[in-house]
Amino acid sequence: MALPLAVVWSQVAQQVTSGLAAGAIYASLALALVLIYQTTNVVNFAQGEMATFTTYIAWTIMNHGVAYWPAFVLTLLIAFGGGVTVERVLIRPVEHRPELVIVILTIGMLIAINGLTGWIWGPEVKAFDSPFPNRSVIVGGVAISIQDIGTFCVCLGTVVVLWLFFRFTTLGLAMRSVAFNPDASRLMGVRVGWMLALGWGFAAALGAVAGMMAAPTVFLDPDMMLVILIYAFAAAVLGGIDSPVGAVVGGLLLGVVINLLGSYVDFVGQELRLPTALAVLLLVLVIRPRGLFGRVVVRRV
Amino acid sequence: MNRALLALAAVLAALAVSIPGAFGRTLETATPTATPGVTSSSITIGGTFPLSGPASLYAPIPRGMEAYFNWINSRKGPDGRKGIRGRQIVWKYYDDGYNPAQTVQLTNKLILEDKIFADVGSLGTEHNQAIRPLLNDRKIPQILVATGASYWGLQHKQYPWTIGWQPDYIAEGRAYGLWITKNAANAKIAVFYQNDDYGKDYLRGLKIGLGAKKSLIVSEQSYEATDTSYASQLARQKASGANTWVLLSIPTPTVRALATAKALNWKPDTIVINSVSAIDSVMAAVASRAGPEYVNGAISSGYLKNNNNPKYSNDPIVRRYQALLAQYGPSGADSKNGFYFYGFAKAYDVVKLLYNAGKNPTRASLIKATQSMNWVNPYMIKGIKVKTSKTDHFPISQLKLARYGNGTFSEFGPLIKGR
Amino acid sequence: MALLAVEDVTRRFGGIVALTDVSLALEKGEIVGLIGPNGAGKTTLFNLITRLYRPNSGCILFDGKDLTRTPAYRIVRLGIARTFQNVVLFQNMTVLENLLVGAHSQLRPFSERRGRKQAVEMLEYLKLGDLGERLPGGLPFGTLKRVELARALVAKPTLLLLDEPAGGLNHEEVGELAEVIRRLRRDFDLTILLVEHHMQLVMSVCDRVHVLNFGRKIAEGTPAEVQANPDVIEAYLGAETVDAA
Amino acid sequence: MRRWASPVLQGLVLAAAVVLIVLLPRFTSEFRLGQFTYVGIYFIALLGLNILTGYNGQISLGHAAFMAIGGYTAAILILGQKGFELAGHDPAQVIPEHGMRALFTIPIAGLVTGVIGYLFGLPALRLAAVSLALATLAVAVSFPALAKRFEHLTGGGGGLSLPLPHAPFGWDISTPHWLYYEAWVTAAILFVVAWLLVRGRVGRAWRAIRDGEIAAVSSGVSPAVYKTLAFGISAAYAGVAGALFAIQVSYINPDTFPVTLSILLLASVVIGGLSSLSGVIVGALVLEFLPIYAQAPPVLHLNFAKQAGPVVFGFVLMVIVLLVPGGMASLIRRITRPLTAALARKA
Repeated sequence: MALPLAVVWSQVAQQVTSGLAAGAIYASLALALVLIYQTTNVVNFAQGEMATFTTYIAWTIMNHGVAYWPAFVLTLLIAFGGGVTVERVLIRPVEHRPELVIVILTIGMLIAINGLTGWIWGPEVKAFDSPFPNRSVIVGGVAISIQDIGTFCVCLGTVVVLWLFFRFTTLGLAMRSVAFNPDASRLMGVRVGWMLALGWGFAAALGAVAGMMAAPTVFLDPDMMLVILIYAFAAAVLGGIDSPVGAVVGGLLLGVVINLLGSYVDFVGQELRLPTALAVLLLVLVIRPRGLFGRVVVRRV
Repeated sequence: MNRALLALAAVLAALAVSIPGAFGRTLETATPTATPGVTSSSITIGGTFPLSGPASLYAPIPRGMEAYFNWINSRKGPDGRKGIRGRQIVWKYYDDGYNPAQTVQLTNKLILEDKIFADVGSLGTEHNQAIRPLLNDRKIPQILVATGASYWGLQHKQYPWTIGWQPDYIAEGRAYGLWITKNAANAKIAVFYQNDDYGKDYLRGLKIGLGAKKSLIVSEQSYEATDTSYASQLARQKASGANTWVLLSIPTPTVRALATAKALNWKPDTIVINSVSAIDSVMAAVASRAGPEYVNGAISSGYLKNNNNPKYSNDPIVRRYQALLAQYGPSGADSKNGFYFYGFAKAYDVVKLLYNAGKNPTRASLIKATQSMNWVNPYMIKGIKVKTSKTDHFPISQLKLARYGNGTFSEFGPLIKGR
Repeated sequence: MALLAVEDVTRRFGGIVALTDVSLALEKGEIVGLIGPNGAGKTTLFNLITRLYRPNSGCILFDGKDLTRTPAYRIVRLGIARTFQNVVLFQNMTVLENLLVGAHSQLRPFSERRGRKQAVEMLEYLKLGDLGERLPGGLPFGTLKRVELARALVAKPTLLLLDEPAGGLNHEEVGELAEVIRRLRRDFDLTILLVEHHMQLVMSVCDRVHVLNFGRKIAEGTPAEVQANPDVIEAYLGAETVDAA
Repeated sequence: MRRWASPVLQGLVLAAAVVLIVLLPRFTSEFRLGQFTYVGIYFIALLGLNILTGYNGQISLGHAAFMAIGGYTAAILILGQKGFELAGHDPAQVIPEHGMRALFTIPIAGLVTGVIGYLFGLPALRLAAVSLALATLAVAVSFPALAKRFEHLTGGGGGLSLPLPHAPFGWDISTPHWLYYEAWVTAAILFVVAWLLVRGRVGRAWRAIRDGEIAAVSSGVSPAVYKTLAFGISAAYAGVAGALFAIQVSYINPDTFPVTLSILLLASVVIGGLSSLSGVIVGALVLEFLPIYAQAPPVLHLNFAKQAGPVVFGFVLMVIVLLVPGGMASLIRRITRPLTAALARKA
């Protein structure tokens, strides 16, 4: 705190920048959570593990000599198929059961997929390729890594694509209508079941994007998404669990706040920054239960 | 109803797995002798390891030991008999998922159900600490534990049935401190450490080594298991103007930290990496993201031969290790993985100790053997001696510094005495 | 003094005004009807009285006590019990247990036996005697409505709010219902406020009727007076045409 | 479809269970006895979690943290000031002296954890189901960092070693037997307490809130009072379980109550059967035995995949959720119903 002002400001900027980079990853996975929640009202605890699993698939594909972008697209397709399958096989049968039951089911998936990943690919940490170079550009004394810029752009790009999709395509409109009122949609001829499956498919693909964006910096490890999922969950709830924009804002905010807390609040320091951030988050929720961008749900009696 | 039947089948299958064990009584096997775990034809030892979960990286260690014991059991020893003086080694190891509570429970299983003669090489500082009182209470040897905490050797008086193996973290940290004072006298040091006893032991050792030059440390930053990004800490270390960076972290965080520092455009002149993470495959992961030039020249230390180093590719011991692992190890075992090699190195000393425990080994005779270790373990760097005495309870206390380059760590400089 | 006095109550949801300056009063022992087309705000008024909603302005006095600051769960303790338009029973609890929840405010620790006895008596009273151990799922709708009524009654209210008790009942059952409502007043010394679409029922049991339309009170009086009121006829005819469209 | 055939049968089954639990130590090895002690401990934790989740419909992904609070409370009391002084800053030091008798720390641990749980339940009131899951998860995730921060009390990451347990008051009973009975007597008491709570006015209020909060409110049930009460009681159960756990393991550090334990606890409640007190025993058995035997199946002697444990656990969990909606308790009931019905006819 006693540092000269100039130094402090460039450092603050550095902390904010790297916070945004980490936040972009939370945001990507949070988006996936929100997507599933929006269409099916399920919080998918296995989202992170599904992402890890698909990232390992991407790694395997690339290991067989496929270039990055073809492997990327192929992985998205596989993830999409996987998501659709999961919905049709596992989620469909419990669709009408209480929320808790579905939560437990996804927890079962979390445990099983996590174990499976370690079993298939082993626990050794692996490097994961990235289309972005691991260099940085210096802007006003702040080092910004190109990987981070790339991640950030991919994250924002995803949001824009999603927004366009839901706004302007028939399929997107159908999915929104299902989320809003499944019964009415069914009457209007929308195939509700398939829309839900598509929701899972898209979410799985989004998760794969998050995994592939995270892996170059956190490296490939069977547990790489366990903690990120908690951040993503927090981001989604903070932003409003039904708001894609909220998820992104929540993720970025979380990344930045955690960095600033760790660096500039002495009592918190690096060791208490996560608990403190979560406590602040809960406080926000207590004051504003629907999150920052969530819809007001009028309690119907 | 069909679904119920299916479910019933699934559940019965699960119970079939657990119930017979739950209600079965342990039968006495073979002819009992005075010492549990030792029969005329076998000697049972066991340990706990993280085979799944966050630390499953270490899973090859018990498997490497298993391969070595398998070989011992099938070859004819110096006395012309297989195994240890004609006794087959029975090696039991369980997955504690790196949870000390599980370690305690599984160790009870080893003691009460598997009737082990000794607990050998169990992994993890807290995990060994959790089982130390109960093993000592029952006077069961807890030997060659796989952790570098210093108190295995220091607290011999209170816990005479426990002994460590590898050089302790304080000794290793001290070696780095000494090296820095000699080779980079005007260093500005940033330390990045794991916020627990492991990291703090290292840090303490480093400061002991630095001695009066402790003030060279300009930045100390820690990380938690729940951190997904270290950019915040590392940006501050960069801003501190440090040119020497000491990483006291386990493998995955080490890899992340190095890549993140590169991304932040921070290139310290000297990078020191603790031996736990100084693994060629780990460094290769860093090199592929941060570029080999970033990590070339990194300093670490070791006491085992680096089986990956081309220098050792014709070493008869390394060659034999590869052959034995292929023959006796788990299928598909990658001999490049240094943890198998670690397992072999440890198993070598275990066999020595079991042999030295005498014709009719007892737990007391085994512990006595651990107090007079004095031999050269061929898996270790030349010159290092495994040596203990009634007053020295640190089997391995020498190490050598190593430098990273050309994709591998190569030892250099003289042998350093850790204590 | 009126037992219940609603005074100038307004309630908005976002931009929509559900009730505007509504006032009404109930004297002890009265059966009062509350009618109006769909969306007139009848159920909203119930929810305001039972404090599931809080009014934006105005006040609600019960026995001289202002309810607007009373938490919702205390309402029943003050003596107001209700039923719901769509029948809200606890699906995973037996009929008897549903009643025992209804008697929650009456039960003290260790009064379980007495509570059960009263609940069983109430079931007998409403001819539900053999259903105590059944779960609500699968019971006919008319029966469920009576279970819900029983649950409200075991709370020993002085004011009972019935939300469309005749909804979903057949002709014969409705006839029976009128008798039940009158009997309830007599046997339990009740005051009853009744939301209903079934005009015949309203006209036959109510002492007085209030009419709501688009959140405003447009008429009040005896059943005969209200029936003759041109505004009411207009409102209902308008509603009919909307319904028909 | 909800009950055992009759109270008489219910009583008989309960009596049989008690006899089995009392006599078990005669028929089982020392190690098994230890395992059944853990079953008793998990039984208590799961009872508490089932009160919260099964009966009151509130999700908790943080019960391991409540267990940890109970465990640390017991550990700190057992060590006492003198124990800490002897341990100094080196948690691995021998601790020959200690403060309070282990047995007495158990109710205190329950009380402390219960109060903390109750306080946590207050803000939790305002949280919807999803947010509550996050909030409880946040507690579990944050606990290790907090334990490390207050190192002078908790021993930090190195944890606290407790004196090896033994029977108090000079009672002539072997340690494993003592621990077993200590856990199960506590479990029995808490089972009866849970049973009394659940079947009476309080339990009905909990279930009413779970099934329909608005109707419950209109019946005079205060969600605030009963939800926080459920949190408090549930946490107290977890605290007692945590204390017993710490005594049994005689070691505690943040890793002994990991986040995964929270998740496994919730999973076990579902496996046993939500809002079924008898199902809890199945959940406790699964929680104790499945992870250990999944890695070394004693029947099959398959040693090929020691890391398969979590995979097996995950799949069993999914299968049960998918195929047995009411958990194992409902399955058992379904199987035994014809039998009990036949018995009832004869009687």
